Amino acid sequence: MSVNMKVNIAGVEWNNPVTVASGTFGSGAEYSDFVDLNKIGAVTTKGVANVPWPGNPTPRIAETYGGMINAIGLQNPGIDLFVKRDIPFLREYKDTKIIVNVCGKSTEDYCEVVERLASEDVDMLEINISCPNVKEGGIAFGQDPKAVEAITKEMKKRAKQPVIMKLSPNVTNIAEMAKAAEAGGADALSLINTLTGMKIDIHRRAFAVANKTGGLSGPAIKPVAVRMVYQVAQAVNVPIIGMGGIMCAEDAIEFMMAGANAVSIGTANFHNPNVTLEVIEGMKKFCEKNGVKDINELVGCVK
Amino acid sequence: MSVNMKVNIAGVEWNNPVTVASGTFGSGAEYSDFVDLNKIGAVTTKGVANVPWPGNPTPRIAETYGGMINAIGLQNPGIDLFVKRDIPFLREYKDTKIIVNVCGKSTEDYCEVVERLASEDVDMLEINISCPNVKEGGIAFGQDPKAVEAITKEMKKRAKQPVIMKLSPNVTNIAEMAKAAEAGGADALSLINTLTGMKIDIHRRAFAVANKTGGLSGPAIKPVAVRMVYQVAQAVNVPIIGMGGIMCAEDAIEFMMAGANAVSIGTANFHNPNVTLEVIEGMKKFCEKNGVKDINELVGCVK
Amino acid sequence: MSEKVIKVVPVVKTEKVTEGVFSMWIKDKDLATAAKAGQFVSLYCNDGSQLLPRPISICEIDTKEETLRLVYRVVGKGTEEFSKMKAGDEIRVMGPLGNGFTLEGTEAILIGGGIGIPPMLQTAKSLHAQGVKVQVVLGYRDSDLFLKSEFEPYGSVIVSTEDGSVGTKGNVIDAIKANNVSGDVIMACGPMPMLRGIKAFAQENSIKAQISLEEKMACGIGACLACVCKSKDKDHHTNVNNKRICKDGPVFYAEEIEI
Amino acid sequence: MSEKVIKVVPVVKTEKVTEGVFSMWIKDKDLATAAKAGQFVSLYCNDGSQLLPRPISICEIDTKEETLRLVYRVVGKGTEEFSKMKAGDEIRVMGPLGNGFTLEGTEAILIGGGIGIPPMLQTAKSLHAQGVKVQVVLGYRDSDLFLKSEFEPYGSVIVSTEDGSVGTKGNVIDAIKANNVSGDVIMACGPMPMLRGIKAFAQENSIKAQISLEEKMACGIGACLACVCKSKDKDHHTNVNNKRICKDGPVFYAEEIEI
Repeated sequence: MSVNMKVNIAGVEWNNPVTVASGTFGSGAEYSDFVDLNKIGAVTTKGVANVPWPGNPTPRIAETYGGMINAIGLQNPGIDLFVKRDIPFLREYKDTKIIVNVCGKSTEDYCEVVERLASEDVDMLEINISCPNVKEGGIAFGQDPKAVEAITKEMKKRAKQPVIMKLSPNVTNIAEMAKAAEAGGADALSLINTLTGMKIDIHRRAFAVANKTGGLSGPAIKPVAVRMVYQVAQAVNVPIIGMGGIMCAEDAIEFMMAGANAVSIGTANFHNPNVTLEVIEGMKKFCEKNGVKDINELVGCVK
Repeated sequence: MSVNMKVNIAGVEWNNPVTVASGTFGSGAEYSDFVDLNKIGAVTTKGVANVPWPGNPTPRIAETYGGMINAIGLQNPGIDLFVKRDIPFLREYKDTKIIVNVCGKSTEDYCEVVERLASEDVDMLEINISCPNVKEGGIAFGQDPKAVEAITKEMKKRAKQPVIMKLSPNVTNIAEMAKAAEAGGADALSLINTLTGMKIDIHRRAFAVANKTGGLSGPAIKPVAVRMVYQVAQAVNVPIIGMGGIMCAEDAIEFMMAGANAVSIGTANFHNPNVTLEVIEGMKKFCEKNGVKDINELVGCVK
Repeated sequence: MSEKVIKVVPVVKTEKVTEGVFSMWIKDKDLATAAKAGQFVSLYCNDGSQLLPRPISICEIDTKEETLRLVYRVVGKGTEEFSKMKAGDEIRVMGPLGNGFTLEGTEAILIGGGIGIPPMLQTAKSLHAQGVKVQVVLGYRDSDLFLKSEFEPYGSVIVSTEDGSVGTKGNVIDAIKANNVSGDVIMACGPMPMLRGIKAFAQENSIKAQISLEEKMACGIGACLACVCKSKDKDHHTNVNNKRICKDGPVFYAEEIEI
Repeated sequence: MSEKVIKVVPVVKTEKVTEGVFSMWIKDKDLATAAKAGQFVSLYCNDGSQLLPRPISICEIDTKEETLRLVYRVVGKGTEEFSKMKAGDEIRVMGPLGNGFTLEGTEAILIGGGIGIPPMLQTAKSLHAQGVKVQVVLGYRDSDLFLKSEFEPYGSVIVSTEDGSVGTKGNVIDAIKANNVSGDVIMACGPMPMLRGIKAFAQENSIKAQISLEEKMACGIGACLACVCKSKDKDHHTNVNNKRICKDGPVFYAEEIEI
């Protein structure tokens, strides 16, 4: 049986519904030793700002039970080097869509990057208003519906590509944030970013990551992510890219059944650099085995 | 070296800082086959309401990666049977404090139970304003600071025992909720209750628990719990009972270093019915090994 | 109650029973001495991602060898882990749990369906040993009649298969009717539709029926209230018509419960 | 770069080196052929609660036997799991990772401290093999001089101990001074205070120094930016004076980095 794996996310057709979570995959170069990037639906890049960011002090990560905490602090080369180096590298992979993750410390920062990308050959923009690890910007934008709507509007005014707003799970009401982004004109939503967490090294009597808190990711948090994807799918009409702890094809299918139109794989890349291709293959096999002719049939099928 | 393990929580002296998370331990009877209840600092009972509650349909639980989801729905025998049967049973264990967890669907429900307990021989009350699995009451009270303050005040007006307010982690700003409870007169706080989660059985295309969503617990969520205990410890001056994924003595120590004055063990009881005593013993050994003469020295030592 | 233990015990033998179904013999004097037909044990996984114990019914009890035989189907990562264990490995186990079948009657009809078949084996042995006439009815999907021959020393055995390849085509009730099986007590374990059918059959024919239920469990000892079933009478624990399968069951008289 | 592999490989031998320190030999042609002194591999745990790979330095490379020897200290659940593995087990490994030591100089001073000692063994072998004079300086806590004798075939070996029980009392720099060790290049691995001391010593004495760093890692291949160190020059990846230890290191010239 042939299975249609193509998905259309806000007018952009991906060859399959799998991308990578921003920050876990760089701009793909390092993983290209293991993975044929042409086979991934889309590559979502590490967040890029208007200027280079040095990120946080080390240690920047800590392992936790079934997951990890990170507080990289969005170290990135800034849009100039990114445009010169990373976009041409990724564009070589003709079958794969490019989603550029955009970060900033102020609305102006975000605007600058989005404007700069307007003339670049990339397919979608993902706006990171939910990073828990930078003092200004990031999550502060993502925890207030009015701020979410306002920044979404600013992005949409300037963007030439479809805009994906990436939502923070560290909120009382995720549906409210999703509706605010939709009201601001978001073309799609991605969720969840990491949950704010902390680990203490009891022997050193110190925080395990230098930033004190960090973002918790991995299969440990998958149930929270699936719940939020479900709640958002009930609340809005824009496509959803679901993520949070996907380790295998079954996990990806679970997100789609909860309402995600596509999925991102993050922490699992650290556990298995080949995981993206294994998930794509596994999803296809699941469809074949269960008589699913089009992967899109699964989207939101559990209500 | 002799280690002082006693802690004083809002005027009540526990022999050690370990209790159990409400709902994981019944009223202790079932676990008394494995554990000498006299050795636990305090037993926190399953939530009790003014009348018997039948709880939710089954399946009520599902295992998740490094944790579990539950949606029991606070099945409980109501305060009458509880007072007649469970309190006398627990009081037999003279060394152990009794914390009665109180649940309700309305402020009046809570008030009725607290008033009923005023004349009973129990040591503390824990007010569950954070259960994600009942439609009315529960978490709705726990996600709005004004509601938290108001219900805390009502409890304090009626309670004859110290009042512990149990906070929900499903909020944007946990410190704000803690301050609201403190403003309402709470004698202590306990956190975290479970994170709202969901699991889908992709083969049956159905929710894994009948209630659709349930409360995620277990070591998977420990980093979120430690972070929130730390944030609350920075924000308020009342004692904190920390919980969320404690599996071993090291985990318990981590919570205390983050700012908890005592800890609760929940899901781990399902993995190992002897875990409470093992944690108490392990905490004592940690203190001996590290020259800690009084366990209270550890509280909030990492800042 | 006080007979429950939790301990790490040796695995003395493992065996593949049929595709996806495995046998494990564990050795422990306390467990083997206390266990009764129809009870279960909780097995704990080694892998840290799976914290909850797996309730597994007891298939056979050998008090002389001090072993329990557990037969289970691989349905997830936990049972898959068990299926890879070998003689000489150790496993953490809690048990025996719940109440078994009440060994009663003079002509018993023992019914097992699918992975509900294993606990009926010890039940057949125990009833046979106390002189009850044992009539076994086993429901299978197809001609893969796992464990069937092991019942034969203890009584008559008839089967139903969904595909009709062996015995009566259909379900266990069809087989009972086709073979005019009669008796004064039914003991059964299997999937819920089968148990519903048995409850109805028992009522129609005024036969006492004991049925064994299953549900997702967490604690396994009656504390967490995950594995309840609806009961006709108020339960003594919560007073709300909810029996705890792990503690008040897993075996109930059919008329006690609503299924 | 394209020499990196990820695969499940056999463990051919394991050994306890000393209290809390273990050796593991893994066999794989690709790994053994590609590996260089000072590189590391990522080992993956079986237990599902631990997802991140453990970076372990390469202690010895045997191209004839196609094995790598990994020597590591048990510091948590992951390394504890490795320490319980036996010959015949399999382990998932990615490598070789990072850049090793540049084999240069005519009179090399090789310095290892604590669990930084293992990677210096292959470095000693490789330098010796290409005719460089090897002078090994090992820093220990006490008289537990693990691996010391294994260095002796490749050059002179002196030690420092914190408790003064053997060799020079103090640290490796004390031992170098006490023994008037001189050379034209230093290669070192060990705890950060030792590396700081070596950087200062090398500058004072105008000796070129290569030092191997460690930091908590996630991906191990330069993508996640967890394991950075401050660098003197702008790094080519992010242009912000942050070198990636896993990819640009773990070995750096001391003057390149700020420690």
